[in-house]
Amino acid sequence: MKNQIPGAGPLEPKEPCVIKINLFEGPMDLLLHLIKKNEMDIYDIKVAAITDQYIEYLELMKELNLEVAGDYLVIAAELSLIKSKMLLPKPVIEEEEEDPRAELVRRLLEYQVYQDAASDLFEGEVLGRDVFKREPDKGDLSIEEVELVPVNLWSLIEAFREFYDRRKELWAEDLSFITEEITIEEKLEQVLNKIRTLGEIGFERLFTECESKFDLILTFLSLLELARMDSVHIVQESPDAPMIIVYSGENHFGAS
Amino acid sequence: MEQADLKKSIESIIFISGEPVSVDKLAQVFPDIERSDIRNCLKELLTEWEEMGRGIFLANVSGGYQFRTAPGSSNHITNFLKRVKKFRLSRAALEVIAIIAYKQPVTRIEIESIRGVDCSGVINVLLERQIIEIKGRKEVIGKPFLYGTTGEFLEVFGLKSLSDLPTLKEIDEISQNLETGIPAISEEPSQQEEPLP
Amino acid sequence: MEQADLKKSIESIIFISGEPVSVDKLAQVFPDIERSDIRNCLKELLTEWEEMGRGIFLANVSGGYQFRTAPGSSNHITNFLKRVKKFRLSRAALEVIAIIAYKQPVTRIEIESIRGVDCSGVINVLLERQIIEIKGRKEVIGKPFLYGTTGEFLEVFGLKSLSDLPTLKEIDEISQNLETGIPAISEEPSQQEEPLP
Repeated sequence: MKNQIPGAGPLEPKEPCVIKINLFEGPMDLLLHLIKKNEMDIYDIKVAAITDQYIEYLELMKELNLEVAGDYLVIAAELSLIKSKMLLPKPVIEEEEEDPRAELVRRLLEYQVYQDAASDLFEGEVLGRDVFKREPDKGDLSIEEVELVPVNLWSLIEAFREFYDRRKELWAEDLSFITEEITIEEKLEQVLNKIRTLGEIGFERLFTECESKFDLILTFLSLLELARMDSVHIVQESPDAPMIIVYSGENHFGAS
Repeated sequence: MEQADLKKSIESIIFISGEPVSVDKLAQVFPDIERSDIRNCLKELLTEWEEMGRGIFLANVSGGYQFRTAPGSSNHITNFLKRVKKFRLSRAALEVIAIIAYKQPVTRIEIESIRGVDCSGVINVLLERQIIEIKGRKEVIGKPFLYGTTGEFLEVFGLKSLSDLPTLKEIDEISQNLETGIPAISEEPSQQEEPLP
Repeated sequence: MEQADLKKSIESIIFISGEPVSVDKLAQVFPDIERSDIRNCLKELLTEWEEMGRGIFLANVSGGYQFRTAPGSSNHITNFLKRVKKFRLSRAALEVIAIIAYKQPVTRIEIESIRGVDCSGVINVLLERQIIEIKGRKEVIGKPFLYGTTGEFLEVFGLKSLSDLPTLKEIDEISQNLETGIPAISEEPSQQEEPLP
């Protein structure tokens, strides 16, 4: 049974690397698979047997150097707990005590409902697979804009992202890997401290000091956030002059 | 305008658009024509195109009308477009789509608690492909984003509107089953299991 | 393949293409079919579409075949296309909106120095559409206008208030996810792509 993982295929034994693989769509999927394979009634799961098989499967995944996501371990722990509850002698006091399996069964059934819905969705005529639409004629629609995008919040974020990417190339070659983990909050403090110490700093200079793309993004995000919080002001002396970031004298950041 | 001319113009517009064209949009293009007349035209067009059985048909999807290729030719079309079934959605993506479609607006955490796994990667891909979108924020701690499906979702899966989704098996019914279906744990659980040989 | 099926498939392909499709191209898509048969199909299709007299017809142009809108509807089509244009925002506009949303109140010069290009055109369009408005003047030389977002902005982007805007941390998370490129859509397990020893 151990060798029957569908799709796992032959693995080179000398490969030490950890491979992430989607044999199952997660622990719920694996559980449903085991229940079906054992031809169990979902309302009456033999928890002991299923738990053993589930853990056996995880062991196998580890043996094969497959990455076992933490999500699988959470369910393993739940299963073990249910298994032990099932073994406890039932107290006679309460008549209608819930089956320890009930919660898990409910979740499995709910998951199954959506799995079924997903395959139903995919059975119909799917655009781009079964039927195709015609792209609007570029000649007809190119009235003024080069690129048209529908309006939603996502597009706004997306616009921001591309904007970073463009600036990034101007300011920093992607020379270095991330050598240190730094959070946006830490970066924000760093940027604020730098501006506070100097009193003011040129917009471009702030970014030319960035060492990596990651750093650049964080710095930019920090700057936007500081501007939004009024901790800094971005000013110019004249339309042609470079932008200057000026410390506003207020530290709203410290409050949170 | 003659009914026949109106129908022809509507066809032309739907053809040009590519995207589904709603009755509202058509009403703006033909301000002198009653909405009910436009609706009638569209109804007739749907039937006519179906009966003609050509390589193109008129579909009523995502709150609008759109010309699409007839289902039978998909192999030749992918061949023509020189791509191998470009449309690929993983099972994970489909599951997330299904959950969002039925439970919207829904947070990432809610989706993950159903699927039992992290879904942030899948959600980002679906956002990028504009099959789902951010609908707002939930008024709970952390104010997480609420996700919902887009018009693109309806278009891809050929649905007129969300009410066109097949009805889901009721979860309540399931709980009902559970209470009656699961026998309380008896002192001798072996009875419910396979008889001993 | 049946003649009728071939005709349907050819129609689908010409419809999808947009550009005129040549006999050569069709011959590539249908390698098992004689060119003469393809030519016959096309000839019949030309006649059939002409006789049907719909809002779309098949045209033989510049060495290929292309679906086009029937001549009579051109006024309505331009009318329709104008409206499409009205409901879209360009990427440039979105960038300006984004900058204004996060940095407001902000002057034109500030926006331009971030984007590195002249934005006066975009700003005027956004003012006209009432997505942004003039909030006051900045107390610097020249006293430039300060711009901010309007209620219309919130409406267009489906936000309850400005505090609903994604925080920078959230944007950052999304950016990171997008940059690493999520393999969620792929169905094959990664090992299959590894070369055999």
